[in-house]
Formats: sequence, structure tokens, C-alpha cells
Amino acid sequence: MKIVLQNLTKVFPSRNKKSNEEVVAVSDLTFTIPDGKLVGLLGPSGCGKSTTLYMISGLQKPTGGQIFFGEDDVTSLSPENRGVGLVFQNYALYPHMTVKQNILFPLQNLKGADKLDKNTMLERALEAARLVQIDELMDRKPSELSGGQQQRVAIARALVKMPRVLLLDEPLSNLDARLRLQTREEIRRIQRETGITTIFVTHDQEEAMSISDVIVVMKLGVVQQIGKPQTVYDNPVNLFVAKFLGTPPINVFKANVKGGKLYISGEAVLDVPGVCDRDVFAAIRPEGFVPDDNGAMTCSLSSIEVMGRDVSIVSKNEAMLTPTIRSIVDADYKVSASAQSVKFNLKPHKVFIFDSETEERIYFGNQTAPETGI
Amino acid sequence: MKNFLQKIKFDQWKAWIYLSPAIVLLLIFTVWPIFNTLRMAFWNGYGLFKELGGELQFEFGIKNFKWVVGYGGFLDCLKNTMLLTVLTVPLSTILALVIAVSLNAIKPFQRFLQTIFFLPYVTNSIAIGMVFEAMFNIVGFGTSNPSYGIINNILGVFGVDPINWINAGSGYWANIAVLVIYIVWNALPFKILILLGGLQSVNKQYYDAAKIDSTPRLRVFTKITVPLLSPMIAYVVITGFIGGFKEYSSIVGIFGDDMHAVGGESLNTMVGYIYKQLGENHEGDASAAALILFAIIFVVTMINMYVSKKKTHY
Amino acid sequence: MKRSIISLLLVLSMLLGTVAFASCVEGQGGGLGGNDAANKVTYEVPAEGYDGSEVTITFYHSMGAKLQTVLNNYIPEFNKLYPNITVEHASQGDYDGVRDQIKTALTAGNQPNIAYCYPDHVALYNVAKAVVPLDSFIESTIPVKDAAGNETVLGFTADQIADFIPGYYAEGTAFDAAGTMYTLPMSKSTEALYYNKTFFEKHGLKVPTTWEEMGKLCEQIKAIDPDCIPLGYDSEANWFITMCEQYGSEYTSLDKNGHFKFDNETNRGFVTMFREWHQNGWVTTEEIYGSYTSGLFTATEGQKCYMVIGSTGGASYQQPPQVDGQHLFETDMATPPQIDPSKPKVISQGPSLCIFKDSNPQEVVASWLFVKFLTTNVEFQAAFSMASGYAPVIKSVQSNPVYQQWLDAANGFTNLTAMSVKLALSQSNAYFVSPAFNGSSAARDQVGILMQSALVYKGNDVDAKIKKLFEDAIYECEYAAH
Amino acid sequence: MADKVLTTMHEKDMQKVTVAQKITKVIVMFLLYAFLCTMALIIVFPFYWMIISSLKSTVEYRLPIPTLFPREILWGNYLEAFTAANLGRLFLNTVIVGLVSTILSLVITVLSAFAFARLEFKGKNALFAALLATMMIPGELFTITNYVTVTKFGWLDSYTVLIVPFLVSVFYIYLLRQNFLQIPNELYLAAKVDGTSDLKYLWKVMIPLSLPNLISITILKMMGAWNSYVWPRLVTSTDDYRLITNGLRDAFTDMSGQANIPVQMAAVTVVSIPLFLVFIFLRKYIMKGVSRSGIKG
Repeated sequence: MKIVLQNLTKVFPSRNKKSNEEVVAVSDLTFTIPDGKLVGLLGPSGCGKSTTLYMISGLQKPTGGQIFFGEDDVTSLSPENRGVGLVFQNYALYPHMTVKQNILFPLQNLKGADKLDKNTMLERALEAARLVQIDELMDRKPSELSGGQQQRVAIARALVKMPRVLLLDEPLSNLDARLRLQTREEIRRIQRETGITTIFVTHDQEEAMSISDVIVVMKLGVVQQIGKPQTVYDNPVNLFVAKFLGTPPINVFKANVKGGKLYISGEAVLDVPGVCDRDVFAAIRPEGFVPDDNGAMTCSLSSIEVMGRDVSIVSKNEAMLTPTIRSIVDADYKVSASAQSVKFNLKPHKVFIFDSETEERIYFGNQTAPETGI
Repeated sequence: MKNFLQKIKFDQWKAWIYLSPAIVLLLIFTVWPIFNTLRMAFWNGYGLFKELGGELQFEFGIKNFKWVVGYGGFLDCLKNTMLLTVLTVPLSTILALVIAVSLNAIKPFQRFLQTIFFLPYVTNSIAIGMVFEAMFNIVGFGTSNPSYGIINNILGVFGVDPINWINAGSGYWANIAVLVIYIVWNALPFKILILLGGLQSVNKQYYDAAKIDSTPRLRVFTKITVPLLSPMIAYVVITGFIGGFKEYSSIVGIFGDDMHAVGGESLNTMVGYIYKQLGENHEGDASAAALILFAIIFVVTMINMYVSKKKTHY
Repeated sequence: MKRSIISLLLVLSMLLGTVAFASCVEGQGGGLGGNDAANKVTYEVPAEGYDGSEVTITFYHSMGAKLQTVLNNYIPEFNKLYPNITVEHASQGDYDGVRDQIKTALTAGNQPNIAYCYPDHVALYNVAKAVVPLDSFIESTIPVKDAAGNETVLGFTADQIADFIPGYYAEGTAFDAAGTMYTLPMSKSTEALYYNKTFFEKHGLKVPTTWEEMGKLCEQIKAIDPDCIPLGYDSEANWFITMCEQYGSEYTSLDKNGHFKFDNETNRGFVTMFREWHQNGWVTTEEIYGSYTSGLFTATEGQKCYMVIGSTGGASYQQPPQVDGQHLFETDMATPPQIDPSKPKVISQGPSLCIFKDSNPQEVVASWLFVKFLTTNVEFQAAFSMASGYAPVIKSVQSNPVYQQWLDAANGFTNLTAMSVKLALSQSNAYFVSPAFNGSSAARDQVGILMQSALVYKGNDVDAKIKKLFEDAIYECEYAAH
Repeated sequence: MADKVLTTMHEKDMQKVTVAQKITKVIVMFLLYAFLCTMALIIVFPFYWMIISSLKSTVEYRLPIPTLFPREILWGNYLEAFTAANLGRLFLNTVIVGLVSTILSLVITVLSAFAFARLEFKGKNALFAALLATMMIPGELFTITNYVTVTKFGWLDSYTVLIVPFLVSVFYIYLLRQNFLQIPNELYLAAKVDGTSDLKYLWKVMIPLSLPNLISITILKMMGAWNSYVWPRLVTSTDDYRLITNGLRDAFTDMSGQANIPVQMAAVTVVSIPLFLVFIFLRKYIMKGVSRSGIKG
């Protein structure tokens, strides 16, 4: 089922009683989540992504705007009546119930046409447990499980009633690195298998990029960009999005455009046809650097890190805004570690320039703005 | 290794130093009285005044216990004590639980109502006993136009005929009902305090999760709230049982030293019996009865703990 | 043969005892002991009497603020005579408070020197042999010189003894067969019949002097005002005990082998009769009514009663209510009804004083001097009586002009207190004393309960119920006194 | 599973559900408030009675048909309560006893709780269990023996006798131990590594972290001093050392041993007010303390 958010706004009254300042957590959010997709809400902490999720679940009431499930306006519907599944950040498994009881719990609440008999419930619970591979642990209590296992129980509990929408709030944040990798693949797999429209919240761009059909990047309650992960990565609409996506992070320089050329530290590094003269920020993906002894851009070399198939060159430039320039090149390329400086040519589609004041994207050459929406 | 052992030894005497003030005081003001009670319980017919009056030799034996158990009203005392405990503990616990959950569910006036519910915690029990008596008392009982007391007046609004709660000729169960109301009233604040505190420390997400799963209110209460509060409930029940077995002053507060309504059945309790024996200088009997009471409380508490270990979660 | 001799001896000794008992009642105006004067417990009074040394004595009582003021006014008077005796005093709440406090204090040897007491309390303290028998002091002729230079004897003079109201004085001898004196009366009240004089005059009713008349009167009043309860009796226990005394039936005895004798035909008889009265709506009591019956007596609306038998100490509560400055009626008082009006019996209440033994004999002597001062000082007795509404214990107070003036101000509208004291004084030949022993308080409690339970019994098998109530009461008494 | 995707509410009329949901909420809220208010009235009524009784005349108080509001308001009862009961001196005593016993009690409780929560020594668990067991014994029985003891010590009629016998409360030790146990042991070990002494650690870490509990204990202890009656009456014989409740009971009896209840109620009201205030302002701490006594461990 598709979910439509229309001008969704959430304002929290200030905690400090004396001042009347209000905190705008989500501001005028409008987008549509297509049926059966896995959507990642992404942004730094405090960007309003969790609030958005909770408004979709019904646990928080929007201050303004509307939410539609399919064609139905559910804005003022309480969570009980929305038929969503929610996996909490710290799982909120009922500590006094076994895994089985936890998973059965939502089924026992079903009413009317959805009501199930005991055997069906057990079957469904077992099925859900098998899906997340915890069918061996059914009689344990949450306190006897590892973080990853608990997380899977939480997913099973959310899934078992076959909700119309599955919501996950930072589901991987409590897991260690290896488990996180493994679990996110499972989430992906489960979502594919069930085809439930799924929204999950994370601050980890890599996580979002790796499993989402669509990502929504948010900042201070405002949506910055919505799109397929690769599209957003390849074609950010502003400096924030460019900086937020990608590991290692994008390298940002103070630059200016003069006569259709991009100048960094006085060097003309790239042709930018169609851009008039102005001060800009130039952002270059690590993979956008091509080392070339005759390259247009000169940087002072700090160190070279060989990491298996890639080589990471760490260098410096006086115009840079990021602490160091990190470029990733093929392992075949050999730079002498004793060299003082290194020269690069740039791949035009890996270079983005932004207005120095609005930080909005300035397109050049064959770069075009991405389609908005999904 | 040697260092480690030294550390343990150091910890040992340090711990005892820290504990010494408490232990010294407890030895003097708690342990010695217990020992003294034991001594008195096993001296046949022991009375302090008898000793003061020059009778210095008391036989060692269990005559005091026999005397206590042989008392014609002993079974009544036991019955009343048990009955009051068995009635008041569940009632006050359930009521406190419902109030605490209700309080936790509202926003406006929450603090105000909280404060009101805790008021009995800080009041003078002497005054409140008098007030309760006055509320249930029928003045002019047996006359053609008595004042039925405020409680009966209120019940009258709902069409209930005046009930003879505590006056002459009142029934045993009416007396018990008044005591139950009074004891429950007295016990509520502490229980609400504990349970509300427990509720407020329960992670809100469990309730969010329950909402998401469309859990009906009653099921949230029985399947989530009660189990999550079970340690607090167990605590309240255990202390309630211990308190219930020591019930005494509430009965005196309403029915006076006689501990029964005029012409009514005895409402005496175990502690009432102990006090009476103390009042008549039968310290030996009082001590024996206290030991019997202790044994009962001990057994009941153990059963309670055993049950609550099985029933409380995590 | 042997058996008959024994029984003969028993009968003889009982006869002798009764005669002796009767004679002592005559002689002492209500005392219990006396036949065995040689066996009186004695106390060794220091040969030098009071040696003038500095001592501090403590006095436990239950006086409210008003009475403490009176006491504080007279301690300096006492100190004018004996400047080296410091008197400290403290209220312990009520009479039971004093008793409980002293009971615990005795266990640690920390008792006060002087205390308010009721005979039952003294019986209790006597188990620990803690109370000083006073005969040795009373009879002492050791000279004492006070600070004013007057030389008197340590004990009482014959005049002083004669000045005491005999019924009150005899209360101090209720503890053993020998009649050892353990207490001196401090301030006394009794029971009186309060009645609505206006109502009585209006309907031409006669104040009853016997219970027979009372029964008839109740019936009469009930006919006039079917909605009333003619009579209220405040204390059920007093009622029972007084009835025993009036009938001459047994209540309790000092006999160690059977203290509790009240389960007898006569007593069951009057309890049955009064139950009948209650069931007829003629009489109620404080416990049954649910509040002091003065509430009924002074009611301005609804149900009323026209007579109350209650303490003279509570006289002010029987004052007629005022509506728009007008008294609704006039109250008058009389001696409560009797079985034989020629030999009236009324109970005596109110505190006596006892002295506790102490390791320092001078403290005991000093305490005696203070007790003697409190009980024989006319001004103090007068002031205390006026402040408390209790009767003084010495006759000469009545000739004190200030006191006389106070008594003369008595009236049935606003000053019932003085009227009640007057009545209490006029009944002085009617006081009786019940034996006091360890467990006598249980008897008092139990007969009160018995009376209440019997009166309210609604079933059919009255005799069996009353029999059972008496048996239960005896069982509880004996259990308590074991 | 994938083929059985639920369509729980598709067929339902959202408008209807929303309205029904609103109505349910209103009804539930109404019932909640009605229940709470009824209970609150029941709880408050005795206090109301206390206050109106304190304003009645003795005669009105003894009326067979009690009045719900005094016919004539007698503020004089309050004046009488103040003058008759020597409340000033008793108040001072209560404050002194309350303060001193609270401070000493806190020290003893903190030290003991620390030993039980952090130190390892032989017989720790047995000792702790024994302490808890003493809570089960009817304390009334101790009174006589303790009275003899303090008399032998020569403590009667002193502040000492009011303070010392009740310094140790097993309940408070238990309460604080539970609190201390919740403070991670790592903090203590870290402090040990840094060479911080126990007392300094207690003062700098444990005490600040368990402050709400300590404040609760303080309040409960003060309230205890305020309400204690039997013991002070037993061991003191003059107003120099008596506490406030003793004054309440003893000052207003007349010769026939009957209490002047309206004046007594006035005194009770006066004496209750400081407690109410303390309670209203510090309710948070009392609640926290009691509820934190926790059961775990």
C-alpha cells in the first residue's frame, strides 16, 4: 500500500516553560512512498526522521498536514487502528514474556474478520520466527537473547500480523558491526519476501544506501532529496546531501568559476561550461580523482594507505574545507611515498559545484537536475 | 595473590567498622529485646511485676504457649487477624493499582490528584481514627429518629437503607466491613506511591508497542502493566501481609479498647491479645503469643516470597 | 464426721467474716477491711521524720491546662512551709495514661513519687509491692517543723481524719482484708440523676427515689411523649456495680480463690429487668446510644430524654440549651434511684493519690508531706473543686466563704457544676467501695460489656443468653487474673 | 506468507472509525476522572471533617446529628490550642530531635548500606538476611525491654533517649543498599584504581547519585519524629523534652478525662500543616525514594 504524506508538520512546545520558543521537528513534509518499497529515512540526529516515523505509526499526532494510507486519510486515526508494525530502536520486547508469547501477542489482539484460531496463530508465529531464523529460541525470555536475536524477535513481532506498513526505528543501532551487516541483509530479504511497504529510520547513510529502494534525506525537519540511493549519491541537489552520502566523505573546496573554468587555489581544474563567474563550493567524490603527473590540480601529499584493491591517497590543499583530501584510486597506481606533492585530473561527473551562499547545486556540462520524487 | 588476600582482609575489617554503629545499636535495641522476649516466653507464668514483687524463680517450660492457645478467644483472634488480612490486602492492592494506573493515564490535574491521594500518608492517625468513628456512628441508635451518620446518609442517596455499622447490635460482617474500609483507606497512599513510582519507571515503549499491536485497554492492563509491575506488587503484598497480621490500632480506633461493637462479636486480633496480656502484666504470655505471631508471619512471608518468585517476572 | 466438722468451721468463719465486714462498714462508712487490723502492711517511717534535706519529688497526674494552673499556684504555698522540697509534675494524658506510664516506669525502678490513681491501678502496682502503705504515716506522731516555725506532727491529727468525707477516705482501704490504707482521696465525683425540671413540673411528675418508681415513671413519660427515651444511663459498668451494692448481692471479693462472684441469681435478675426496660424503649446507655446521653437530654429537636444518670463531673454538659437567649428548660439534680432509699448507695469516682516506694526515704517523707498538703489544705481543695467541678474531699471546705459563695451561685440553667458538687457533698454517706485486686479492672470491663450485650439482645431465649453472658464474663475475668 | 498480506482496514470506513475512536476516548477519560474524583473525595473527607470539627463548639461537636458545616465558626479553638498545649516548646523539641536524629541516622545508614552494597566480607548475606528478618517482628514487644535498657543507661528525660534507640532503620539501610547497587560497580573500581579513598568516593560519587533517596529518607525520618507518640511519652516526663504529638493528646483533657475534641482537632490541624507543606513541595522526592526501594536484587 502506498503512503502519502502531505504538508506534514510537527511542532513541539518548548521544554523551557519561560521561553515560548517552539521546536519545529518536521516542517511541511510532502512525499509519497510507493507500495511494496523499502524506504530509508536518513539524516543526522534531530533531523525529524524518527518523528516522521512516529507520525506514520500514529504514536505522535501531526501539528499540521495529512497522512494517507492508500486512499484513506488516517491522520487522526490512533495507532491501534492503523494496522502498522513498528520495530523500536531498543526493540521494546515485553521482558516478562517468552519469545513465543512476544510474537503471539499481536495476533491475540486481532479482532473481527482478522481473528485467528489458536492453531493458526501458533503456525503464523512459527512462520514469522522461521523467517527471521529464531524458531530455535521460542521459549527463551528476551533477557536471555543477544542484541541481534532480540532485534529479530522484534521484527518477527512486528511482521507476524502482516501489517500494511512496517516501520523500523534505527533497528541496527544497538548491534555490533558484523551483526549489523548481516541483519540489514536479512531485513532486505524479509521485505522482499513479504512485499510489505517498509519504512526505516537511520542516521547511517551506508546502511540506508545498501538496502533501500528509495532514500529520503532530511535535515532539520525538511526533506532535502528523495530518490534511489545511487541517484541521490550520483546527483545530490545540495551540498548537505553531497556531504551526507558517501564513505569516505566527499571532499569540499572553496572555489570560484571564472570564464567557464573552475578554479581551486588558483588552478583551473575543470571546465564548467554554462556557469557564470561566481564563488562556489566544489565537492569532489574520492573516486573522482585521477592521479596524473600532468594533472590540473596540485595537492601536497600526506600519506598513502593501501587497502586491498584500493589505494587511498591522503593529501592537502589550502582551499579545502574538509580536514584532508581523501582520494581513492586503483591499486595499480604507484606513487612514491617520498613525493612532496601529487597531481590529479578530475572526472567531471564526480565533481559537483554549489552556490557558496545557498549551497544549492549548480549544474554544468551534461549534468542535469535529478527527478524529484520516486 | 598475597596482595589480593590482604585487600580482602582489609575489606573485612573496614566493612565491620562501617557497620559497627548500626550493629551496636541493633544489638542493644533490637537483638537484646528479641532475646529477652524468648526468655520471658519460656518462663512459666512470668510477669515483670511478679518479679519486681519478689517472685524470682520461674519454671522453664511451655506453659505460656499452652495458656495462649488454650484461651477461649484465641481462635477468634486468629480468625479476625486472618480475615482482615485476607480481605484488606487484595482489596487495597487492587484499588491502589487501579488508582495508580488511572493517575498515570491522565494529564490535567494529575499532580493535584496525586497529592490528594498521598495525604493520608502524612496525617495523624489519632485524629483520623476519631473521624472514621464519627462517620460511621449512628447517634441515637434504637431511637425513633436517629442520625445515621454521614456514610449512611450518602448511601441513602443511592436508595440504600441505613446500615448499622458499628453501633449496638451491629453484625460481625458490618463491623468487619468498616474495619476493611478504614484499613484500606490507611493503606492506600503507600501502595499508590509504590505502584505509581513503579509505573512511571516502566519504559513507555512497551505501551507504544502495545498500541501499535492494537491491544485492548484491559489486555494492556492484565498482560503488560500487571506483569511489569509484578515486583512492586509483590512488595506491596508482602508488606501488606506483614502489616495485616499486626493489625490492632485501627480496631481500637473505631471500637475502643473492648475491641467489639456493643453486644457484638469479638474483633480482637493477635496483637490485641498481646497488648491485653501486657496490660494485665502477663509478659510471659504476651511473649509467647508474640512468638506464635512471628512464626505465622514468617511462614506466610515465606509462602508469599515463594509464590511471588514464581509469579513475578524478571 | 471429719467433713462435717470442716464444713461447720467454714460456715462459722464465713459468718464471722460477714459480721466483721458489716461492723466495719458501719464503723468506717463503707470500708472493707478492719477486722484484721493487726495484719496491716506497714512502712518504716524514718525516725527523724522529715530532716529538711533538699529533695525533688515528681507527681504524675492527668490534669488539663486549667487544673495545672491551680496546682502551680499552690506549689509555692507548699514551698513556704518546706522550701527544700522541689515538686515537679507532669500530665500523662488521662487516667489510663498515668497507669501505663507508671507500669512501665516501675519495671525500670523509675516511678514517680506521687501519682493520680484509681483503686484498680493501685492493685496493679501492688503486685510489684511498689506502693507505700500510708497507715504508718497517718498514725505517726513524729514532730515536724515547717519553715514558718509551726510545729506539727508528721501524721494526721484526729481532727484532720475526721474532716475527711468518710466514704472517700475509706476508699484507701479497699486492697486487703486487713484494711491497709494505700491511697488518700484527692478530688471526687459521683453519679447523679439529672432531670428536666420544667417537664416534670408541667406534667406533675415526681422525682423517683427507687427503681420501682423509676420503672413506673418511665412508663408514664413514654405515654406522654411516645417518641422519647425517658432515661439515659451513661456508664453501664457503674450501673451494674451500683446495683450489686444496692441489692447487697455479690460482685467481687478479695478472696484469692474466687475473686469474681457476680454470676448470681440477683444480678441476672436485674440485668433481665433492665433488658426489658431497654427493649420497651425506656432506657438507653452511652455505648448503645452511640454518644453521651447528655446529647439526648439537651437535644433541641427530634428525640429527647428527660432523665440522665451520669457523672457529676460532666454536669456542665447537662445544662439546658438556649434558643434566642431563652433556656429551653431547667435542669435539676437528685440522688439516683435506690433499692432501699433509707440506705442509699452511689458510686464514687475521681482520682486518689498514692505514694511510691523509693530508695531515698526522705523523698517518701517529702511526698507524704505534699500529699498531706494537697488533701488537707482548705484553700487548695476549694480552688481545685471550683476549677474541676469535682467535690472536695474534706468537709471544712464547705465553710470556706469563697467556696460557699461559689456553691450558692448554683442554678439549674447556667451553673449546674456548683449544683452537682453540692449534690455530691450531700450524698457523702452513700459512697461504697469495691474491692481492688490484681484483675479487678477486668471485672469492671466485663460487667460493662455484659450489661451492654444483654440490653441489646433481641432474641427469644433471654434467660439462656443472659446466663451465657455471665459465664463468658466470668471466664474472661478469670483468664485475665490468672 | 507473502501471499497472505493483510488488508485489515481497507474495507472499513475511516471516518466512522475516527469518530468511534474519539467517542471511546471521551468516555474512557470521563470514567477515569469520575473514578479518580470519587476516590479523591473519599480520601479527603476525613480531612474535611477534621477541619470543620476544629471550628465547632464542644456542644455542637457532641450534637446527635452532626453538622456538615459549623453553625458558628470558632477560631478561638485555634487560640486555645496554641496557648494550652505549649506548642512552641514542643515544636522546638520536635525540630531538634528530628534534625539530629536524621543527620546521625543518615550517616549510619549510608555507611551500612555502603558496606552491604560494595564491600566483601564474611557473613555478609547472612547478616543482611538477619537484618531483614527483624523487620518481621512486632516491634511493640521491644518497648518494655528497651525502656528498662535506657533507664539503666540513665537516659530518661533527655534528647538522647529520643534519638539514639531509633537511629538504625533496617528499612532505610535496605532502601539505600538497593540504590547503591544500581550504581555501576565500575565507578567504584575506577575510583579504587585512582586511589580515591572509600569515604571520598562515598561523598563524591555515591551520595550525589543517591541524593533523591537520601532526601526521601530525611523527610520520612522528620515525619517520623513529627508523628512519634508512644515512646516519647514513655521516656520523658516534662515538656522540656516532649514532642509535638504528646502535646496534642495530653493538653486538652478535662477533669473527667474527656478530651475537648474541637480544640484537639484545631491543634492537629495546626500541627499537620507543616507536614502538608513539606509533602506538597517535596512530594517528588518522597515518591522517588519509596518507589526506588525497588525489589530487584
